[in-house]
Amino acid sequence: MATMVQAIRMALHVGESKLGVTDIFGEDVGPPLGGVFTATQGLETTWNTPLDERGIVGMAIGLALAGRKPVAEIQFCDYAFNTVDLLKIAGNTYWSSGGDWNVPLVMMTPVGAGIRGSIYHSHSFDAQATRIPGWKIVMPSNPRDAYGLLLSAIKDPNPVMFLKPKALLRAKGKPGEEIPGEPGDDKTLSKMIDAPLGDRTKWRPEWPKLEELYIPIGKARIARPGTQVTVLTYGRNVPMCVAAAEELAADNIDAEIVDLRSLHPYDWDAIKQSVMKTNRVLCVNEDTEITNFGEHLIRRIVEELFYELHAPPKLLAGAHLPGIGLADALEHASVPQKDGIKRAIAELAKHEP
Amino acid sequence: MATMVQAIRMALHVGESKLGVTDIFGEDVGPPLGGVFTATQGLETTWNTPLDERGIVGMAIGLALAGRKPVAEIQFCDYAFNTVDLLKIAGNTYWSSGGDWNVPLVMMTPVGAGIRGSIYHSHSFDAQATRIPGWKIVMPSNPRDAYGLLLSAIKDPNPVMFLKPKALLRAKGKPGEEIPGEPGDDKTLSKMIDAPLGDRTKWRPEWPKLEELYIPIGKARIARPGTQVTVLTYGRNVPMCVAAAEELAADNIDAEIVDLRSLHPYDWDAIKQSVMKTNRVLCVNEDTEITNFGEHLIRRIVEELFYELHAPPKLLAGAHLPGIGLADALEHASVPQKDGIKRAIAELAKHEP
Amino acid sequence: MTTAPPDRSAERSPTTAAASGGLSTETALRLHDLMLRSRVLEERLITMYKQGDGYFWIGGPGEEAFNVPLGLLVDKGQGLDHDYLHLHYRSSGTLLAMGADPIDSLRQMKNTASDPYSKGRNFAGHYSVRKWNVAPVSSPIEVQYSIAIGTAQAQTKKGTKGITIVQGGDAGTAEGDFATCLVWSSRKGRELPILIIVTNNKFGISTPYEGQHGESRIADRGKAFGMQTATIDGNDPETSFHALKKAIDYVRTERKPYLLEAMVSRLHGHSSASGANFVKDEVDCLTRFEQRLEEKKVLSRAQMDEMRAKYTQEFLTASQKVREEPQPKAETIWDHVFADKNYVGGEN
Amino acid sequence: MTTAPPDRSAERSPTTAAASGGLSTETALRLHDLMLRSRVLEERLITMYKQGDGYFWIGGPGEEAFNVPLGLLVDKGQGLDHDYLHLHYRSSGTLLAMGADPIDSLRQMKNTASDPYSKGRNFAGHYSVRKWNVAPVSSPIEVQYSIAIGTAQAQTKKGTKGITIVQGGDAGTAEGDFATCLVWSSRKGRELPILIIVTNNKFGISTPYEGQHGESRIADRGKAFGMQTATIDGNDPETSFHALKKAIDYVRTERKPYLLEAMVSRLHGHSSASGANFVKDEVDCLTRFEQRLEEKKVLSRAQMDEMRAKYTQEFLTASQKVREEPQPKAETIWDHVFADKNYVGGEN
Ligand SMILES: Cc1ncc(C[n+]2csc(CCOP(=O)(O)OP(=O)(O)O)c2C)c(N)n1
Ligand SMILES: Cc1ncc(C[n+]2csc(CCOP(=O)(O)OP(=O)(O)O)c2C)c(N)n1
Ligand SMILES: [Mg+2]
Ligand SMILES: [Mg+2]
Repeated sequence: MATMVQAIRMALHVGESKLGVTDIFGEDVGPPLGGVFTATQGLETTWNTPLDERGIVGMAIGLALAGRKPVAEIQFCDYAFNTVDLLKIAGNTYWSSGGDWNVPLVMMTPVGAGIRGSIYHSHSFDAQATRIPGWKIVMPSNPRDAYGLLLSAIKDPNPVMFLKPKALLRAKGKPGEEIPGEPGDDKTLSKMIDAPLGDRTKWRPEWPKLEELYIPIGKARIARPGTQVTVLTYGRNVPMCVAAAEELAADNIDAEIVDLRSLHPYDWDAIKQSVMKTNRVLCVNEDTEITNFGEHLIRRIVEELFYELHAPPKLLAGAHLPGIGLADALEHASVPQKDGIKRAIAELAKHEP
Repeated sequence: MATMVQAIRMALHVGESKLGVTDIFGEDVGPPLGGVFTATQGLETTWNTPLDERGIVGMAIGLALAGRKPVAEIQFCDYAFNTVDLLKIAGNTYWSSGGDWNVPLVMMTPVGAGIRGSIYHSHSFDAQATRIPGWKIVMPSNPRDAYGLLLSAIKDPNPVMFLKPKALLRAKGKPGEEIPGEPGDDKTLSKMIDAPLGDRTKWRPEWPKLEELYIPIGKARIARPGTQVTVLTYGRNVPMCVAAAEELAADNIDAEIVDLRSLHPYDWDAIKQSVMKTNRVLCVNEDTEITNFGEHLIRRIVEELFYELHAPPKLLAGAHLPGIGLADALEHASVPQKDGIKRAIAELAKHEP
Repeated sequence: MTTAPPDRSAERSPTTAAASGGLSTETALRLHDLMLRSRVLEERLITMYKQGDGYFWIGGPGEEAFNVPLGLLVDKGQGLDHDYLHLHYRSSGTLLAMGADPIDSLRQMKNTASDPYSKGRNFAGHYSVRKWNVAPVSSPIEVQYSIAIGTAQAQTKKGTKGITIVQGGDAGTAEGDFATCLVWSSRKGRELPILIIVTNNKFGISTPYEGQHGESRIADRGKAFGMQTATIDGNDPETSFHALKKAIDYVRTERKPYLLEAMVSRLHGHSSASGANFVKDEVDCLTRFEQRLEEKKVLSRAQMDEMRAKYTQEFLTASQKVREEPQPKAETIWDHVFADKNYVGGEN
Repeated sequence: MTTAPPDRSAERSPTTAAASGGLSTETALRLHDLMLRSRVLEERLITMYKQGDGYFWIGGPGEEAFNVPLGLLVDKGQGLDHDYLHLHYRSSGTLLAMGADPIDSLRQMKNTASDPYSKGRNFAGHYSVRKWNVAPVSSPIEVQYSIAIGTAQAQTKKGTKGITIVQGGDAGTAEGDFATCLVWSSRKGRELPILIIVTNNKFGISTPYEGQHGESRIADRGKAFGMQTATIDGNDPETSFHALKKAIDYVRTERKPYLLEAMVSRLHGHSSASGANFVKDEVDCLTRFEQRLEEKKVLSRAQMDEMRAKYTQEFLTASQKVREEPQPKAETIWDHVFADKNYVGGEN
């Protein structure tokens, strides 16, 4: 089964061979490296940019205006914060011009903690991203969703941000999460599409016969059905929440894990349906906890579903700190971990109204 | 009585003459203009920067590291979004260096709508600012608070963001909101400290004998006491909410308006006390409503005070749109207005649990 | 009011004798007509502002001698085969020269629903014309320089004859985006077909050029990058015409960047925020050009006065019309948040 | 392990005869000692990474011939009267030359609570030494160039002899912050006393210099701003020493910017992310310098081997010690969010 990074690479291949992707670019995105996480190895339209994130975003906007279909990468989302004004422009151009110019670009960037990335390779971007109107924002939690969401992002006529959960990039899909067309065997796939170590000048990938798969933007996925507590999450926290829920099942606590997949627009129907069923909500994400996207979800839930709630809704998010420290204990204490998630779910489940 | 912009100017005068402020700078901050809103006229340490917000923030950080006390202006907060990474550095340097280097700077910037500023002179910055740990953030709603908060900001050894509510800059204080030392008569004050039209090369201000006044960072103010609904707000929305509450008083609806003044750290004690009394909460601000600071407040309130609430807490904020349009109807429909605030308070007050 | 797009054949092959320096009489007349029209248009916009028919004015009086030739020389059209324009908020001369209907500027000033550039959302002078490759003017200074490299890159890849033109002010070159444009457009072996224009009026709002620049000439910044550069008197339409022609031809043919700095005037101050009153101590390119035309007997003072009166009346009438046009409705704020089709990609 | 700060008198007044080109024997020996020490330190850090005693390595092997002289020539101290340093993550040579204790680098590598630079929070090579005006190294590329103008401005205003020194890589000059530094430091009549260094190793991670630059020399970008500039062989300690001395003297005396580009090597690739293995096809400044010292009979191969063995052992022992030191506790994440005193302002 493909890893998430292979899934992304395959989606980009489909993008450039079938869906009109013309430029895949960013720092170290082209040969010889093919991206710091190998997401862009072996593709046809990749190129290396100058070390200038503002140029990368500007270039993407310009290419999009010119009717091309760019996929731009910011090497780590930690380095996208000098481009927020340009991201806002990408998001407001269609609106500001009264519907004259749409801006069909995809920006992808690795996000989140979990790899001991220290202060500048551990940032989340979901809260910042959801503050930029005019963008669609997606974040997969498994290879198949990564593939299907990226294809949808490429097809969309609007700017779409594709947030790559760094800690899951090397994780494989579970049975049932196959990418249509990928060879069954991991080693076969790796041989076909992973660049060899050493000299790569003569290497060419051999792409499997992939089928198109579109995960619609705006549709959540029930990662684990349950009846007692709704957990709203995405990205790296999804497998963590599922694992927490599985462990709690032994204690007869039955949590439903909703993988939002799209942060904007998000799937309000799915959220509402789950909350109406469980009457208890936990939001889990890694971004810092003041002015956090999970707080938006909670606000909307209390505004619209207040009387459905049998317990105070809860947020488990990153500590409100200037950074994530390198040492194990520091990183652990800064972003949600499985144990904390278990505790929070259990508390909610046991809460007596 | 001084206007808010005069109050800011007087605070900066006290800052540079008594509190060690060494550099007040930004685009058009120095002579001849003294700021696009006249906030920096007649001061001693002002200077004009190149048109480069990144340079302005970088300069401020560097001056601060060198032990000086800079007050940097970003001409409109709309133009601060290309500096978010640098603002993050200002906020994380003390923490990242393990307590080695603090960064004592003040950044001030006009925020908000209300002057038909169209897409790029109507932005709010409160949500963005509260997402940058390591900063203190204040926002006055009247001249006296502006004066006292700015003096506290200058004294603070940390980066402090002073958000100037654009639409209130020319508004005068109400009785009881005097700045200690200001002359009683508006015309006298204007003659003393407002630069004349035309040639200013020979003009020097005559500063009143001002006393120091420190509004502590982190302390809210009850702008209007009330018993039935708590309204948590700041900046431009404070007078609007007070006016709404006054009008509602005729209908026997008694709202308490809490002017937060400090957004970080914010006055949780005051919030809690008010909510425990009224059991109903409305948050009002102008920033876009997804991942909004008011959502943080609501999240914390539901987490900690769920069973105190007799009605679903509500947020009244800016529409989640890429911009604020120029035409009256567009601006009006994009950010909270008095009528909408009245309606929201009334609904909360009348809500039957 | 509909205005036929200007006849452009004359400028391309100047056959008639030079009437004003190196310009053919036809070109000189065409330039004058458009310069005058844009001046009168800006005056009308300022009047509208002063009379409360708009909240803010910013525009290009003082840049006509440069901006009008630019509009005439552009290869106008839609898509990669034509030129892309990334302009700033002083570009009405360029737009009129390209054939924009002046009433649309009044509509944007009055923020009517009929404003074709932004539907009553944006300030005056914030043009957007997709059918002519005029990218939306956006208020933040200098970002157009980071965006323009993208349309130029698209043109390189497709191998068209189209080029990209980006324009902004002097003070704005302090932003990193200006450097981004220089860096990305000059990469060896990957040069972009882009004309980088700086309209230097020696001011950024209230801040004079002096004291803010280490460069004697902004254009010099291109030299380290191996770029062709020039600094010209942008107050002279003839100089501007020829310099622009040379620069555009170079970029179109060589597919390489060119940095052109034009010294211009700011005749009504920065914007309505600084009063928008006429500033006497700057060169007025229109007055100077009219004097020359009079001296060379191309036009008489009376003829020019008559033209001015005609345009003044035309725009007054137009502004009265615009005043009656409906304002956008509140609920339209929700229009155009997301596109349902890829318009720039050719869908319709 | 405590290391006495290096004796610096020798470098200031080179009295003895030139042992290696234009350097006194004492200086040559001092440089060699420090270059070797920093090389062995980096090797130890890489070994630590490879053995799992750290999560990430980045550092300066290949830059010693430039960075060591820089550390020796700096006016070290606290406050405006001394030099401010805004370095990047390859600066261990500079820090060791200034007298930093190498064990502290191991502590940061191992992210121990005792790490004096960041308390176990930041990656290796991210120095911060307020008592020596070494501003915190921050991972984002190039931001130090926008920040450095502030310390330089403070020095101008106070009229001290202190200067500001900022350093970063070649690829990073594409960021707008590099241009910000050039613009702000060269304003006519407002020049800043700043030495702007670019350490050009011809790579940004995997991306070669070629194809990313229109400038033949990065230093040329200073010329339009009227700056003194130079591009030097940073692999040669003698050249580096003299070029740095000249540049620092100029900035200190003239109170004006100077842009210095040093060509250096990247001997272990970009970082541990690219394997951190020794790269054979780059010039090794240490090998080259040692050959010269041997030829000139300043040091014998045996002596140098012995020194290397000694330092290797010293740092191995140090790393064993560091391995025993406690990791930061979880609750320390809340330390140092806000300062209670203005330390940089002199409070204590
Ligand atoms: C990024 C940004 N910062 C600040 C402003 C506010 N502002 C508007 S125009 C202007 C001066 C621009 O000067 P220049 O670039 O020389 O252009 P000019 O207006 O003189 O044509 C400033 C500071 C802005 N619009 N955008
Ligand atoms: C703003 C920013 N963008 C991207 C990165 C990721 N990154 C780390 S080092 C590096 C290459 C730097 O190259 P250069 O400036 O030449 O310095 P060198 O490492 O070669 O000394 C990149 C892209 C970063 N740290 N900061
Ligand atoms: Mg200008
Ligand atoms: Mg490099």
